[in-house]
Amino acid sequence: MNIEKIKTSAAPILVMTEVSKAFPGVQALRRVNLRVLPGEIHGLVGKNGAGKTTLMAVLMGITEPNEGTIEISGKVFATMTSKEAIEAGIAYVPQHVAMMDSLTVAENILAGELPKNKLGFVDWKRVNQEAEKRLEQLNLRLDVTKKVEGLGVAEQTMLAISKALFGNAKLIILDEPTASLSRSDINRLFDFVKSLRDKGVSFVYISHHLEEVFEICDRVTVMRDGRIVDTKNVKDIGIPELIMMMVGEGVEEYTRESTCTDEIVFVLNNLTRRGCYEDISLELKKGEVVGITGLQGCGSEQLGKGLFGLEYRGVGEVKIHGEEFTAMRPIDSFNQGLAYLPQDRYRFGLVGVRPVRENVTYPILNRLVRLINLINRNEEKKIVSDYIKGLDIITPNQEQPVRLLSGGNQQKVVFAKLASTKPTVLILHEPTQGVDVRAKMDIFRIIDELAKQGVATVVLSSEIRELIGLCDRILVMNSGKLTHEYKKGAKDTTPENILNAIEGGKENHG
Amino acid sequence: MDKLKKIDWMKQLLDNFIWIIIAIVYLYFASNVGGKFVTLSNQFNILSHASVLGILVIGQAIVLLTGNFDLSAEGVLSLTTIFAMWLMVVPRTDAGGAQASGLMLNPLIVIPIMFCIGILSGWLIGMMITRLKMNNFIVTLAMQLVLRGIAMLVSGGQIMTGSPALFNWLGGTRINGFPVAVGVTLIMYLVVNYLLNHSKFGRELRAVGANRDAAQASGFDPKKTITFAYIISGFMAAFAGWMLLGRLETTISTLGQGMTLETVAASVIGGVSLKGGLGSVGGAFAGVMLLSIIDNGLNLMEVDPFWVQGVRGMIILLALLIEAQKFRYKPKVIHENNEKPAEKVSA
Amino acid sequence: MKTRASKFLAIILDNLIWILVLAGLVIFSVLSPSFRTPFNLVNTLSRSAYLGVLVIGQAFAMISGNFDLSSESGLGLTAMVAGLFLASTTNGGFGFEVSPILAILIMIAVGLIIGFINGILITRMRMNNLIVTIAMQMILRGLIYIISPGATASFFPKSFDWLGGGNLIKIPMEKGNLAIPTASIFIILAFIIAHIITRYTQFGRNMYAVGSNPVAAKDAGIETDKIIRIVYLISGFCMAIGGLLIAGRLDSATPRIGAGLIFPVQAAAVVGGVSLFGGRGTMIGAFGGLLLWSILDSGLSIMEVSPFWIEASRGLLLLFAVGIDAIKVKGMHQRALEESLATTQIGLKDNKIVTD
Amino acid sequence: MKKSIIFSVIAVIALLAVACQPQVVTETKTVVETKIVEVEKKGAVTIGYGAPELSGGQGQIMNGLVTHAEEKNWAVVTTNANFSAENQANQMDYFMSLGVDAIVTVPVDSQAICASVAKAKDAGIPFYTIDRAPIGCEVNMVIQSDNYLAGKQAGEAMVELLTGKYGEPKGTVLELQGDLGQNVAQLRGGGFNDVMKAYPNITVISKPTEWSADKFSSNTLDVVGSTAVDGIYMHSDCVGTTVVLAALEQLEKKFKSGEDGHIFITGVDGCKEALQAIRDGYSDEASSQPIPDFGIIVNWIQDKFDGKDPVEGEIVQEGALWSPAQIVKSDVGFMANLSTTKVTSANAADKALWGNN
Repeated sequence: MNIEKIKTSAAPILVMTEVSKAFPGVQALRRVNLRVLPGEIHGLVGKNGAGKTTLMAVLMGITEPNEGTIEISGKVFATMTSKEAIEAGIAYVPQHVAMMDSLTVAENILAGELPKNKLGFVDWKRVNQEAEKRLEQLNLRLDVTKKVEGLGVAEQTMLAISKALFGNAKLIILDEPTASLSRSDINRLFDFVKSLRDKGVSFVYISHHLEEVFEICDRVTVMRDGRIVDTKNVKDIGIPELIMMMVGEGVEEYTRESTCTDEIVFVLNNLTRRGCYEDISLELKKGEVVGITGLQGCGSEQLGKGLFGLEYRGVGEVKIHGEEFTAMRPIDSFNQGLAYLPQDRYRFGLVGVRPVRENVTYPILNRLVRLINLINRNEEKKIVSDYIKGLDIITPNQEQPVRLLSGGNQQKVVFAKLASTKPTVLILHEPTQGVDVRAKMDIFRIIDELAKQGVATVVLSSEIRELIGLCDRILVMNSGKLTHEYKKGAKDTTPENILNAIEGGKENHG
Repeated sequence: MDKLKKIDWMKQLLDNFIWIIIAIVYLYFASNVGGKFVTLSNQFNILSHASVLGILVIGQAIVLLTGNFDLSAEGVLSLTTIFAMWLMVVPRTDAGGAQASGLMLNPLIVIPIMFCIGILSGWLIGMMITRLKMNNFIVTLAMQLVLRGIAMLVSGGQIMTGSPALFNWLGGTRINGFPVAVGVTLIMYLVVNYLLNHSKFGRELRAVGANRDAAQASGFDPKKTITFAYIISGFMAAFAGWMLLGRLETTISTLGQGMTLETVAASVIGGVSLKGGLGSVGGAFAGVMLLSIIDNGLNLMEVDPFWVQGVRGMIILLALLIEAQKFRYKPKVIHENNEKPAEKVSA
Repeated sequence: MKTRASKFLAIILDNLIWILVLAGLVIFSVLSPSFRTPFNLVNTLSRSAYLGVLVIGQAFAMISGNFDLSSESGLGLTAMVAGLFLASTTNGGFGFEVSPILAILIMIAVGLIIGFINGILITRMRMNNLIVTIAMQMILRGLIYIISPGATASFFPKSFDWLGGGNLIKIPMEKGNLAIPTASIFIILAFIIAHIITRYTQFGRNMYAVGSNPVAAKDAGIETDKIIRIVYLISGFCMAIGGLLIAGRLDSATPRIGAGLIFPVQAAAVVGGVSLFGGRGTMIGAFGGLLLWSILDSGLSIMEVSPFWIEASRGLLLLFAVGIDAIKVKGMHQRALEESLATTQIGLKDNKIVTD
Repeated sequence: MKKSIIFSVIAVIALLAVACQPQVVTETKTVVETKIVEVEKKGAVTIGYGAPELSGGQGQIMNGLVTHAEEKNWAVVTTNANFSAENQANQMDYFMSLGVDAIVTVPVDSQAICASVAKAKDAGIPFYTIDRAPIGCEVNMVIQSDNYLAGKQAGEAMVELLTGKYGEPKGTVLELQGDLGQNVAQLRGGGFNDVMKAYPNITVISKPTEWSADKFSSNTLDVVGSTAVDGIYMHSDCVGTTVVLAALEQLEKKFKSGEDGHIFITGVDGCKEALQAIRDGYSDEASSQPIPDFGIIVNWIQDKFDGKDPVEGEIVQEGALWSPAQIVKSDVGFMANLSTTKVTSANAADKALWGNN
């Protein structure tokens, strides 16, 4: 407690007051208040879509808040450009590192501030020395003359972190920094971060790995549905408490009757892809809904894409209705009865500028085509209007470009598209991400409806509470392996246990 | 909803500004050039100028819909005409002209060969772009150079004259004053426009152009689509070659220089987006008409011909500007959930 | 194994240009005695000096991930403007007969204006750089015909021609004396300066950063748009210098000057290893591209290869270059993937490594 | 980085090494080699010929020169600038590096050629232009057909025809000009329009075509399609004839002479197509150039080698179509203007006309 007092007495380096941000159809941030003190490592936790990323985007000046103010070490901003943010001393190490691949490590480190000789020309000797010197402090050994494109993922991430650390930043945002680091790298990083903390640098540390949060953070703020639930001193709480805050009270409680039959329709047998997943074995019954959850980068995303044929699938056996599933391209997957709902619907789900009608019927055009591949418009219109009614998609008409619909309705359009292919197996990746509460409920109903029709569904999601309501089984994926299984209704099927399993996975594979 | 209507109207304006411009320009010339301009035969001239470019534009627009460029068309046009002549015409005795093959093939055989050349080059380009992931702009630019080079080799850089009447039927003949070429072009546009709006391929084109990843995830094969688009473009170029050669009865390897850019311009003016996925072949034709009217009008006004190219360039740039603005204009999104951010925040 | 092979390939590909240059030199020297005359060799560069300057401009644009296809007309326009100001009315000028210095300043001003407009349209109006510069190419060519109109302006003061057509020194040789053209020395200097700018100045490196990854560049606090605008200004400047060289060389400015030059410019840059994908390539490489181009040019013409073959071969060379570029980038992705997978512990029983 | 620098250095060194080689003919047996060897053995003359392009008459101009030169058993090295003044400048350099004894060229651009002329003067190589004269610099000699005369002939013919039609010289004439950047086009236009000036009732509509077939066509379609035109005069009937006739046919205005609605056609060059059209009665006049005869330049080149200069005055050669020709000393050097032949239905079949063989 007294520590708390001391900290608060010091002037906070960052104060965000009443910050709100709305995206089409989603209220991403709702009156967020956040204070970060100098010389603290401030954990920021919450499920996907809880608003962490948006909050940080606002802080970085990438997205403008609708309301609220940001105060950085005394300077108050209503809105700010990313340049201003950087000048104010904020540095961001993103989840997906953006680097200048074709340039050397040294240049990436010193980009924009290369040491020059008295003639004002870049002094390459000093560039490399300087870069090496800086990496030394991090006791990180890299060949600074190597091009970044020649580095591995782990090295690139560490380089990105180092870059931010070098940027004379006062407040460094680490977004899932350890996602692709080995345990020893993590320790090195943490030591360095702590040493900087003691020098007075502040960090915002975003992570799904709660035990890491407890390992390194001084205080932790929990977000849910775009709100700040609470900010606690880590000494005062434990993992279960934190998890309860993350998962929240049963706001969006939903449960469904199992429609699981005992006819096996979908079989995975030791499916393995280097660097992504291994020995994935799974049997799905007609009408069964199975959830797969895990940390980011646990391999579930690649599993979904691999099965659908958007990426390389790896080796192993896949069967639908006992027949070998050979599809290598999405179109074949559709034809062989497997449909996939991508997480990033703007990139993979929808053709934004084209109307709802076209988006729904893309995969089934072959069925609608009459002589010399002319499309039967009437039949098409009928199918689409059926889905618009059935899924109650809110759109002025069929010709509305989908990018003008709200998030929820866009998602429904994607569902309509998938459903129209009459799939045997449906793979849903974060189906409720970026949609509002009401649309969520609709989507659950749609999934239930499809299951009733006998579709075997796999839900890849980090929304544990939703999964519990939705799924007959929940599988936990850790570093590419399925490690735990929780049955519907079993008494050990609780958010806490599942989250522990997810966390627990970390030590098993370190 | 009322708002929505306004937005649509705004969009309509942006999409169809071309027709308004055409009207204005036409009236301007009609009033300033006077009688000469509005004669029936001159209307036919405007159309017949538009016909060759128009055919090329069909191909260009289709490629643009997939979000790519095709700068090779004029090369195809020149090569096909030269090669056709080489196959058809009687070899000359004097040293002045180009030497023909002496095969003196029947046009009915030659025309399909022309189409094959166009299709082949289209296929090659498609392969280079989709398989080797080469930059479409540069590939097609280089292809243009190669094709012209071959055309020069075949013709020795010479003018080739005297294509047979049967061959000239498409480009040359007029049925009581009305050029066959124009008729064919118009029909072509009606058909292609209908097909692109009602066929699966049309959907594919636009889907791939607008969002390649989503198109793939929706079960299309972007590589195939793009390649096929280029094949069509190649075919159209060959067809245009047939038409132009029919009109001139003469060809030279430099034939059609600068046409490709006009086709891009015409398409863009006609509302085809350079980012792919939006626009229609019909609109593109409007673009062609505009250019053709301007050429003809300025020509009859006895404007210094050197101005014509400059004026063209300005018009094209204007079109591009408007196109760019079209993408900046963000229509409003419908919110069906008007929940207040404030409500049910736990204090 | 596979990795090492692809690395080796990469090294070869990176220096391919110099291998080609040497090969070209040797082959033509063996085949044609008139190719290896000192006179021809010293002129090889001066002939393509104006091309070289455009290559520099193009390389700047491409390194920053853009294109400038307007340069060929830009060169024509600047040359024509200078011509009109320099030449007497009888020789197709305005008859101002201004001093060469002033004329050169005017050219540079014109070039900068062109570059400025390109830059604004691309960064402020967010227009496609390819299409903007192509349209600009048409407009400028039109402009040339409008101002000239259609006629040639010629007969400039010797001092104006000195850079493009003059000689620096004359070395007495047994058979007449060997004159070293100013242009051939100038172009080498120009490339050295360009190399210094791209390699040793903050701006140059920022340019690479922008071309390599605009997002990362922004994160590093680099004003990408500003960089691009400056790049186009430089390209405009190069047009003017190119115009100066060619006008001096011909001692006149014809309306057709530079038409179709964009092909060799692109080819030389790309063959020299400047990537179409931005962020890759050096001025030295581009210089190699220029060398190769002019060697082929003079070699083939001296050996009386049909000009039509030369035309076709240019196109093929360009295709070849673009192909190599594509392969390079592909191989780069492959290597990166292999290295990232090398560390993984997961799914080792799957030994396939697939890039998309 | 480093590697490429090293490489580049190597390349440059190689370049110098090659440059410093003594310039002797090695024994490697390639086409070029042998050719030059034998030329030198014969101790004969090598001429460099630079064609601006090879379409239409240019091919024949080249052949004419080559044949004349071979009669003297000289070697001719030919190049083609392909419409580009820059290329031509380069090719002139090649000739000088080849060390030819004389350069004959058809300038792409009459003014731009002067830079090369100056260089040749420094290198002490005599410089001749045929078919087109330079503007603004002096060469050893120019042989060209009298383009002004050609235009004049076409103009006079047009006047006759119009008078024949209306009884008095009046009407509208479409002039399809060439590339106004070249003095050829200027002269052909000048000769024609000077004739026309005398007849105020004749209106001339002039359209530049830069010699492009497409523009010949579109201009004909536009003008003839929209205004009543009595005659067409084209600066080059090589490019124009078929195109214009095709255009007229499309406008349904293609009639033989004598039929009413016939549009009079006159032109310069006298290409195969033009003569054919005259024989068929679609065209009326062509001012035929003595294209193959430009080759007679070799005689004066020979004189030059013998140290003789051309003499001013009229030269006549029996039976030659180009005769009589005027040799005049002009500011661009000695100029031999070979007269053009006025071809009408009367003499269109004459075998002596270059278009007929």
